[in-house]
Amino acid sequence: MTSIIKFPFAILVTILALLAFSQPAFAQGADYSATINTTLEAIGEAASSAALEEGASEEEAAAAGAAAVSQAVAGSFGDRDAKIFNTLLFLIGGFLVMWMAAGFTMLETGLVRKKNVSMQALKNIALYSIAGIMFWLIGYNVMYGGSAGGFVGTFLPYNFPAPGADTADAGYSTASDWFFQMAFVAATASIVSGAVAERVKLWSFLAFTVVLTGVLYPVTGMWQWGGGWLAEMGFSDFAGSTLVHSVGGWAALAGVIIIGARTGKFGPDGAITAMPGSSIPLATLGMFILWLGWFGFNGASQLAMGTIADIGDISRIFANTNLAAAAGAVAAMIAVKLVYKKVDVTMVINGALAGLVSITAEPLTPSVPAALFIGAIGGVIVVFAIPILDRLKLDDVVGAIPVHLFAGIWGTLIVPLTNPGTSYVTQLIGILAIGAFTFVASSIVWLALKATLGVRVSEEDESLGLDKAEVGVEAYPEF
Amino acid sequence: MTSIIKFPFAILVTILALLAFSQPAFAQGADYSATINTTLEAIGEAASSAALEEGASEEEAAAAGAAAVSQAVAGSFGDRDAKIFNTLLFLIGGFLVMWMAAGFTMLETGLVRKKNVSMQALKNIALYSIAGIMFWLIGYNVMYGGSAGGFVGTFLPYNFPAPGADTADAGYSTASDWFFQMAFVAATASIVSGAVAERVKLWSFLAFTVVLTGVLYPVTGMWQWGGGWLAEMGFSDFAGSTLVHSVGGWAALAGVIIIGARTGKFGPDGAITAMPGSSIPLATLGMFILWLGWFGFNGASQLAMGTIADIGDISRIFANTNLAAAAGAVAAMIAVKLVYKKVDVTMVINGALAGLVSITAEPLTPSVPAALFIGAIGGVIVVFAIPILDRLKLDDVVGAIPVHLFAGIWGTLIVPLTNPGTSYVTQLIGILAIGAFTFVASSIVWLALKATLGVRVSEEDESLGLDKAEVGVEAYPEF
Amino acid sequence: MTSIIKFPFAILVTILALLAFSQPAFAQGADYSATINTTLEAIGEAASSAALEEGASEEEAAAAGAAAVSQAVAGSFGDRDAKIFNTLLFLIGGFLVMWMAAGFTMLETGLVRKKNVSMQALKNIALYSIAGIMFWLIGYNVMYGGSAGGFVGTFLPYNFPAPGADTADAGYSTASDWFFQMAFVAATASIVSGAVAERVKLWSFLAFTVVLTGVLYPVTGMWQWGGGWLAEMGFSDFAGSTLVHSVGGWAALAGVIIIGARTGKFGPDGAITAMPGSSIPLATLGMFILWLGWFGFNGASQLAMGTIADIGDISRIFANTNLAAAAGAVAAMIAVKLVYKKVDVTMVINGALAGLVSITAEPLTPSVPAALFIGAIGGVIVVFAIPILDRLKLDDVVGAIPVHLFAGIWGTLIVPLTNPGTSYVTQLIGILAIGAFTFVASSIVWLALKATLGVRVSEEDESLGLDKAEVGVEAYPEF
Amino acid sequence: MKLLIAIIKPSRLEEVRTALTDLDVHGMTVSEVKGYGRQKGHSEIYRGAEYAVNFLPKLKIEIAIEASQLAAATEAVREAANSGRIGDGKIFVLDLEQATRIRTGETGAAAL
Amino acid sequence: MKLLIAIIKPSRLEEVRTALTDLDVHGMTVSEVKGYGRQKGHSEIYRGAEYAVNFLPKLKIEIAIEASQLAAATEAVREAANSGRIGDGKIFVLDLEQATRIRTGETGAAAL
Amino acid sequence: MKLLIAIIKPSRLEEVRTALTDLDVHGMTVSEVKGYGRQKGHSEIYRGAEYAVNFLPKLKIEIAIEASQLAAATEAVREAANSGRIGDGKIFVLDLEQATRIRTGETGAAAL
Ligand SMILES: Nc1ncnc2c1ncn2[C@@H]1O[C@H](COP(=O)(O)OP(=O)(O)O)[C@@H](O)[C@H]1O
Ligand SMILES: Nc1ncnc2c1ncn2[C@@H]1O[C@H](COP(=O)(O)OP(=O)(O)O)[C@@H](O)[C@H]1O
Ligand SMILES: Nc1ncnc2c1ncn2[C@@H]1O[C@H](COP(=O)(O)OP(=O)(O)O)[C@@H](O)[C@H]1O
Repeated sequence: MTSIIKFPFAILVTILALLAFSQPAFAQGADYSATINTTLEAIGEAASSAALEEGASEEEAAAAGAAAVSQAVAGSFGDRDAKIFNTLLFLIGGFLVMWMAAGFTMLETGLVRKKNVSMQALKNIALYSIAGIMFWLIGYNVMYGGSAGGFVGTFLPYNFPAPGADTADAGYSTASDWFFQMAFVAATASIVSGAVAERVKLWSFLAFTVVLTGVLYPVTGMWQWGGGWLAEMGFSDFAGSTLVHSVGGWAALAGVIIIGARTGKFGPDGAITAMPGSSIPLATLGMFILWLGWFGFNGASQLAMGTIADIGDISRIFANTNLAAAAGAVAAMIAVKLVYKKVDVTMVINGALAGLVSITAEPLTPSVPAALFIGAIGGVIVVFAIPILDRLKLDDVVGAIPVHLFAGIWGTLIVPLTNPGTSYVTQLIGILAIGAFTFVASSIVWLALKATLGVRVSEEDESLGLDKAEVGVEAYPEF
Repeated sequence: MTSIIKFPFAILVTILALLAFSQPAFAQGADYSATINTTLEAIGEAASSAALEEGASEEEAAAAGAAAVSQAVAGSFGDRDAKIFNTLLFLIGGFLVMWMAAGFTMLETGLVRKKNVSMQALKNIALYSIAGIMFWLIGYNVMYGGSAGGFVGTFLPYNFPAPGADTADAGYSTASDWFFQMAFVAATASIVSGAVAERVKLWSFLAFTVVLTGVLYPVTGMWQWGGGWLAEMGFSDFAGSTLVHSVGGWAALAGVIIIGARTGKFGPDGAITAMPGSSIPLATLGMFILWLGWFGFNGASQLAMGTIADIGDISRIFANTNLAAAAGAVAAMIAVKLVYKKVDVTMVINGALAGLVSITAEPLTPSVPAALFIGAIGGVIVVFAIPILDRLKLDDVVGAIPVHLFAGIWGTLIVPLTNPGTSYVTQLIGILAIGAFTFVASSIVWLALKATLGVRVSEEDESLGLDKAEVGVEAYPEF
Repeated sequence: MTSIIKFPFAILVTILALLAFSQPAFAQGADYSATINTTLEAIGEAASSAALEEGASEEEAAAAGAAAVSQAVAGSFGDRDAKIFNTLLFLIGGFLVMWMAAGFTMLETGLVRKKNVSMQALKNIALYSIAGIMFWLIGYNVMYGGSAGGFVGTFLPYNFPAPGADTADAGYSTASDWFFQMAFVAATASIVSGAVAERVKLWSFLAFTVVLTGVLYPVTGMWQWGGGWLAEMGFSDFAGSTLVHSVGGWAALAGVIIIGARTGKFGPDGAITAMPGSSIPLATLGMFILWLGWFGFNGASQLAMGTIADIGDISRIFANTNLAAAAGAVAAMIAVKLVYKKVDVTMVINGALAGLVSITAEPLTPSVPAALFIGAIGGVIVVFAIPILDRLKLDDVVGAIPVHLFAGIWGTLIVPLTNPGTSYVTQLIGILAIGAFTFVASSIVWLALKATLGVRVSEEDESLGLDKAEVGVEAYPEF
Repeated sequence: MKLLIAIIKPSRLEEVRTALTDLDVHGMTVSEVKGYGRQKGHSEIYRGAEYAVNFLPKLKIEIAIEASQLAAATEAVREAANSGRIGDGKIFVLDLEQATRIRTGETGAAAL
Repeated sequence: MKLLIAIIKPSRLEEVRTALTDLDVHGMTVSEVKGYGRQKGHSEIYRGAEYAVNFLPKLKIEIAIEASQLAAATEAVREAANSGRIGDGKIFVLDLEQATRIRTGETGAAAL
Repeated sequence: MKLLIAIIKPSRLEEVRTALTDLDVHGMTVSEVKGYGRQKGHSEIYRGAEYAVNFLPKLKIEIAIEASQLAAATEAVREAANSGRIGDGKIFVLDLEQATRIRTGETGAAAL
């Protein structure tokens, strides 16, 4: 029936085509036009019928049909697909960064002593959970709900569009962005957890985590990624050498100072007691998990993969991230060998992680040799920084401060080497501003906790081990 | 040459354009139309030449050309891309759910005693392998090869299209769907494995796995996801709180009852012997793996990501899934602290998992507060259910029944709170029907095994440990 | 304003439409055409304005507009999206294969004795790092920088396009391909690491890794995947049963022979000392990580997912890969049970891995029964090969030679069973050529190292354990 | 005073502890050991290679008691640890010259 | 010669070792043990089930010394291990009939 | 009866076991210990901090034998455990007052 009514139109098209094409091409040309029209008509009719069935008026149906045809012809699936790709990037990147929570847990349970392993596991589960809840409750809006050039967003919960209602006008779906950003916050809290391990009180640590993930991280995050004053000034921190890693490092440093060292760590006459970690394989596993997760951390910080240029950049970021980590590991290995003769594997683990932190501020612009250089310096930094911290009687159990704070500063400072749009001065201002805020604010929170809940367990509990004292479950029970 | 023959057509188009556009727009308009035609012609010619080269007749070639043009104009790359996206969703979701096999393995090897760890590893490798083979051999067709409103599919192996021949008419490739669904079956079998650990006979357990993954799970799966009678009745279970988790839980409960408790677990005067797990870090790792895998479990159960609405929903599911788990962990942590003073980390692990199971029946419609509520109740359920099971002398080694059965029921029951298209009565019917079938059928299988192979190892082997008795390899050998 | 000037055109279109459609369809048809034109015009104008703003001449602007319209109409987002999909495949596949580095680490740390665990972790971190650096420095160009039918590429570093500059002309972004290929090289080095564990000198092993990943693997890789002489001859190795696994196996075999067995492994009268691995759960975790990574290994070796046919094939590869592994595990389990009565889980782990290696040469063409058959034979091979190697006094700590070399040969040889485009003779030639080259070249390198650095630690260090002797950190320190 | 050293099967610890508590012996020290005697080890297979498991896991219990309690304690341990199967273990008795409680400095029977 | 067996709290090892070194006692053997005495265990909760932790971790130190050193060594250990809290441990002394250094075959005091 | 306690290097266990079996001594108990004597520990570096490893891993072997076997057993252990290097260990001999086989209740030499 419909083929009959289309007849006159087909005739017209055929005549036009006859004028335009030679015989073989003609046959095809004619067919093409007819097919195009048939197809477009079908699309339009399908859309308008669907609209009618859903109870739309005739006009609305006609509009829906027109929109569908327009979308088809204008190739706007390109736009649809770009938005899907962008969202997919956040989801994949997000689950990779979420997986880093397991990486920190393995790294830290491997590097604390046997008697504090269950506690370290518990703290990491709890902090990841709290980070998610707090970043929904206020964090996201503190970070992204502010005005351009500002200092802080709004203290409101964050809402996602209703099911089926997300139109991805920002270029990606709302919830995928939240998910991806949330995983970053959790990483920051994990950094603190490792540094203050083996003596901090469980509930004080969790209280600190609430403030860190709900307020401290989001505030400095707002300054840059939330479009605040640092962003306006031209500070550059691609995936968070400073915004994530140094922030975690500063908060950890404040904690380490205020909580104090583990009992027995530093002897009276400058003696340092080594307190070897309980499981090297788990620490190594943790490092590999973090390394894997970092592809999400840096790669998805490109924030878009709906164009060939974007996914090309993501690929470049993957390669640079991997090579900086490799350089960090190799450089640390060589430095340890030269300085200490034996190759302490925990230093190499820290070296790889420092390589990763170093490249995070700018994983895109460096050439491969530059990425190798940036990562290698990061690796060397930790080898020398770890004993220095010890000499300063700062007891950082897993090396979080050298890896995340020092390498984070290094990575942020060196951005202008490869990224011409940045300046060393602005980088320094950003580092100092974020460092000062986070260190001071963290110190206040730690001191407030010290004055109220108390921040460290009793000496007896510490010597017994937190697993027995606070968790009640030994990590590796014997007979 | 071809530019010459298009001349008359271009003239006509130019005239039409002259009427329609002002001068600057005209030039472009004219170019556009010509370009469009050139492009379409090239596409059509390329397709028909290709067809000719492959030995097609002239008519076939013309048809191929027409189809290519039609596809191009109608934006059917949108359709192609949607199908690729859908398939990709299944593949990514599938490998994430496959990875849950490692999660269950770590959780269970961490929670059994040292002397049964190798056996638990062996059983998990074997069950994942068997689940794959059985779900190909009959399971998939038992589940998806039935008729609408029916009770069971066909008992036939499943075939994939030949290489290159899959046209994804269902919206996704056939094998990707199989792969994704297969990983779910394996999860069900893992649930049983944890509950009956430390005393079940290896080969009896494997025999049960064969029936569970080949028949039991697929049958109740057919009722709902296979389009059977429950689906027609309006039962709702988005990603399987009931179809996967409760089914595993019921099968485990039947096993726990029929196999009996571990020797020494329950003393004569109501005394309960704690049998602490061998490795808290591995149990924690298992939980994180499961948490990660759950993004595939729930997210890819959206079954499509080829539209902005679909990927927006997947994003929402990711966020809700994560937050329900977080709430489960935090709620369990607080409940444990209040009830027992020390914070047993294994309870918190179970709490997070219960949060995940609870949200699985409906991860899309809940708002964030609702998701937090649903997950938190799940977390609290396990804290109270675990000692109750002990008092009932039901010996569930890893807490599989509270986590998967109880939280699974809770999650399924609460769906109507946020999903208006569902009813509490229908949810209850579904829970009861699936529970009754699975519990009865599982009991029959366990009893049959008890009467033939025997279901539990000798008391001597149990006291020696299954690793020495049946595996011959200690998990952590000493000097 | 623009709506006014489009008026005459709309009238013409309306008249044509009047001739063609009945009333309700007419309204829609008319709208469609107008919408199409409006949309196309907008696209064209946007592109040309953009070009003008960037300082292009009017002609260039017009051309840009025309190109944009042409792209929209011709659906060339299909092309863009295909390239994004292909690149995404490499990135996802790449991170999954990268993750295999953790799998090998866990497998190997689990299967060596407690006193050598830290060393095994260290070696695996170092080899992954070195593989990345060497494959950038020369490896990639040795492998892919040669001419068709040739024997070796060029010894030059590899460069990626500048940020934003990758146009993915090859169908995918340059760096994504490098990343994916790099992860394969690392896998090869991991294979060697496991076989020669517990007695090889750290720095000699690393020196061997430099040559293996920079030269040996890339050279034989060039012959096939680099388009060299084997490829021209018709050799077929889809994802590297021979190119990756056997190459690793041959290099390992040379090492095992030249380095010699662990002290005490083989007694004077043919006695074999069992040296049980330190952690079965970690070995099992390693297997699951490898299994997961293999979906990237085989799946992404399809090299494209921008068409429905490609992603359909990838899905098929996922299913076949999974089922071959399952068959390998189950077959090994049954074989071990029949031969040895107890079910040694380390044999089942090796069986699953052998199933994976076996299907790697051709994961696409086999039907499910064929995939099961190929995997099962692989699983059986290891069960019998492991004790045979022992009898030959070849001390392969983790079973790397049976799993990767023997099953790799089997998988490559059996390709013609399901892939009609291949021949047994050519497969054999490829296996022999690559084997001969790798074995001889590896032997030369090992012998050179033996003559210079020395390849094994002192007997005292071996008995003390490499952790204490060379790493200085015990894996599981006690009080 | 005497030092009673019992080598027992790991699964019997609870029984032995209870039996001694009933006897008013309120202290003991336990360690994990491996051993063999009449109950020889057996052979196991690991990755296809047969190997002798010469040593089986046992617990060693050390109990310092007054000489007067010796007979009763020996008997109590024997009964509690006896499963009637080979490998049940041994009880060795040494003379204990001196005992001191670290905290208080008490010595002799008072220190036990 | 005497064999001095001390059961101490794990955290006191370093102090004891130093104290003995100061006394010119240059050898000892340590093992991980669990025990109870006056210091009873306590109850813990695991997955909601209360259970008794009867044994607490201790270290056992064995030191072979000449009889003449006994008093001084006992006192040194006692002082170093004493935290004044319950569970500090015990010192047992056995008569050591014979001692041999494996490497040289020296016996008696020369072997210590 | 005598209780022979040998502290040996872990790698020498098999040799010692074989030597004793050849002497018709068919029982022993082994535990993991750490110790030092002439062979002092050494210093290691962990994360840049030097620390003393005072204790080295050894095995402690306890063998209950008839007095008549003492000389032969001591010699056998000495030979089997002797690598000629520092740290080879010690053999201590205590008087064993009484031995009981738990399973049968046999005492004295019959219980060994
Ligand atoms: N002569 C011995 N010296 C030291 N310990 C011994 C001796 N004989 C047996 N034991 C210890 O006693 C344990 C049980 O001895 P066994 O002879 O197997 O049991 P049974 O007395 O029931 O025959 C052994 O595993 C070993 O630890
Ligand atoms: N009668 C005993 N026999 C063997 N070991 C004992 C005895 N009494 C105590 N011990 C060991 O000494 C440790 C400390 O003893 P305890 O009585 O708790 O301390 P305190 O002497 O301070 O009261 C115990 O854990 C146990 O290992
Ligand atoms: N005085 C002692 N008391 C107890 N154990 C000792 C004593 N001296 C040595 N040992 C044990 O014997 C082991 C070997 O002793 P050492 O003196 O190092 O060897 P050598 O006899 O070859 O010089 C030590 O590690 C320690 O366990």
